[in-house]
Amino acid sequence: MTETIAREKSLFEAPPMAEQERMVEAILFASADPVTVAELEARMPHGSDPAEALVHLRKRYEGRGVHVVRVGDAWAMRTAPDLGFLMQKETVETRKLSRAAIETLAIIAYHQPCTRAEIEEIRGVAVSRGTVDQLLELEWIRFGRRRMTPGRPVTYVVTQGFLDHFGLESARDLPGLKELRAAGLLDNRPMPGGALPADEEGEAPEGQSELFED
Amino acid sequence: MTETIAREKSLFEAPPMAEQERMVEAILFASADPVTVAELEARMPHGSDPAEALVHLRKRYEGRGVHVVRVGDAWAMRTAPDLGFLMQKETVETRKLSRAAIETLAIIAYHQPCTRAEIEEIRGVAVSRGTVDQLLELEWIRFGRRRMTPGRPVTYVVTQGFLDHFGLESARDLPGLKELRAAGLLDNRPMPGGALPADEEGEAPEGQSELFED
Amino acid sequence: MSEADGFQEDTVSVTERLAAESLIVDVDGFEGPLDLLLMLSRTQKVDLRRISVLQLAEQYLQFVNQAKTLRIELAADYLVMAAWLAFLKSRLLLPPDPTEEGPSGEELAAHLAFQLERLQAMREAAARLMARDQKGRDFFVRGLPEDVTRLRSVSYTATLLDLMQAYARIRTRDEFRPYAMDRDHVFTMEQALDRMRGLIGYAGDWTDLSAYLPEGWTADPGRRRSATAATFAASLELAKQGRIELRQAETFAPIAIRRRTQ
Repeated sequence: MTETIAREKSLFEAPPMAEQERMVEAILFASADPVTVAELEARMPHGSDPAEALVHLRKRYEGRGVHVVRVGDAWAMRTAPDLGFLMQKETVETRKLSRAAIETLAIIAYHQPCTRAEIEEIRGVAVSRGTVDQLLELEWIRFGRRRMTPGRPVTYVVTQGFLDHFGLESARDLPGLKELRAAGLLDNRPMPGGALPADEEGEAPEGQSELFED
Repeated sequence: MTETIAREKSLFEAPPMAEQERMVEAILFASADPVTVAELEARMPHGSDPAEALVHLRKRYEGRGVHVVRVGDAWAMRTAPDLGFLMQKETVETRKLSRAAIETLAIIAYHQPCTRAEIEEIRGVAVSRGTVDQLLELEWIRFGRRRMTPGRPVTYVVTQGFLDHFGLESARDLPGLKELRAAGLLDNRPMPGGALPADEEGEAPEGQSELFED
Repeated sequence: MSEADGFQEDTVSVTERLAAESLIVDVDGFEGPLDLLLMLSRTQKVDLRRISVLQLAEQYLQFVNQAKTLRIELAADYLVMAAWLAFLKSRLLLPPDPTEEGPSGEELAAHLAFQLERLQAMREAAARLMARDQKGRDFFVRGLPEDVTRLRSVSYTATLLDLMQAYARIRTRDEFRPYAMDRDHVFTMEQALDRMRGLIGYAGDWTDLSAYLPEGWTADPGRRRSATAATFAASLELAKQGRIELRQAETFAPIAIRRRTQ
């Protein structure tokens, strides 16, 4: 008898606020969509006050890794915005530079400062904007001084980043045609071992010395 | 220069523990599946100690509407089981498992790694293909290492998904496991003389002690 | 939990019916002989460890006999079990024969009791497992999981070698000729054949093969090698056609040819 009464009473008496807070917490956590106060009320035991429970819950999560946020007239739990970086997984993919890009880069390295027209003249084909942009983005080339010729074309030079990447002290250390030939690089075969004879004579490809003036 | 040093230092100095706790909270919160400590470590800043942060976090959520639970070597956040009644909306209707499937699952869990012949010996009947398939499909069991006995039979073990579904920290926490083992009911006792009920294996499954050893 | 309940209800109803009808022949309700034995053992109302296997064997055999009188076909494994239990019964009843090999009746009975106890234990474990709080029923996962977004960044690589080869390629484009087109130093067998066909008419006597090498192909070793090989191959071809004869005094000696006279 007393048991029945107790049970009936509990049916109509709202659970303590701490318990209501737990309930709101669990519902917000498990719901796929934001939940309105009315919906919370419908799901919680009779007499519950989800609005008040939300105030407590919101306070409890202040400064935590998860926040209680209002979405329109509903409520949801979300990870703290400053921790968004944890939700990202970075994958780095290495790709070989395209032939056009590497050729353009080589020409700039050997002939800097070098205009686009000069690159095109040496390669014998037009240089696409994307190729130059890619090299700029990789920070392997940068803009040099404008050429003092009609049209004042921009020039490109290689960067410190380029030298670092290729393990060069300066672009002058690049082997000249003679060394390339001696190293067998002028054959259309892959180079065995990759060993290059050091450029003892310091012979620069033609025109390079004047071009490296600055 | 000093700026570079400061930046590098921050790259290699772990954030304060309170901050690490927030990070673990955010990651576990965002994921429906358990997250391993190794995965946490990979996603958090260099030098972080997610294992310690988990200890703090778990304590923080004690008695809340949402708990931090251990699932094998991974961690997850789950609503408190006593609040399940609020969640009719989220309840997923699971396919009713046959009695054969439930028994087979229990036998695998308590005897793992367990061969089909062992399951059949315990149940006294052939295991239908559908039963094992159903458990594999639910991702509650998976293939373990082959038994090094003639015929090299495949073995079955329970998965992290199984532990997650039944709220078990590890297979060691299976209800009544200790008592069953103490009573010798998990021993593989071959039929004396090797007569009758299928005992093709005739060898004790050494794997089990391995798995349950602490 | 619900499964376990259902299962419990099943067993209760079967037990009740067993009690009511003393024995029912409902093989479909059992999962094999071991299941049936476990069911029958319940009528003894004792701990499985203290069960009378002899009594159980008799119950089982009685069950099988009844099934026979009712012309119910029993699955083979039920009959195998019946045969084995009959054997076990005889072992348990007869005094042990010291000359006989193999396990004693007591050992076999103990094992059967163990099997029954183990099956019972696994059933209880299964019921306890299903009675646990379950995901999606009693506790729940995050309703709105935030997927980890994958940032894909591409890092381009090029080696110094790539760079230099690229430059060399550009600067030497004019010199470059694909190898396959480079036939400057190759004298083909067809060429040699053409040449020799025109000449053998005059080769009435033995003549050294080297005399047939084309002009301009003897100085450079590479050219000479190619011309020699082609001319030799051509001479073999002509010999095969029966137009010339070949002769060599000894190994590595000069080869001589002459026109074949019919």
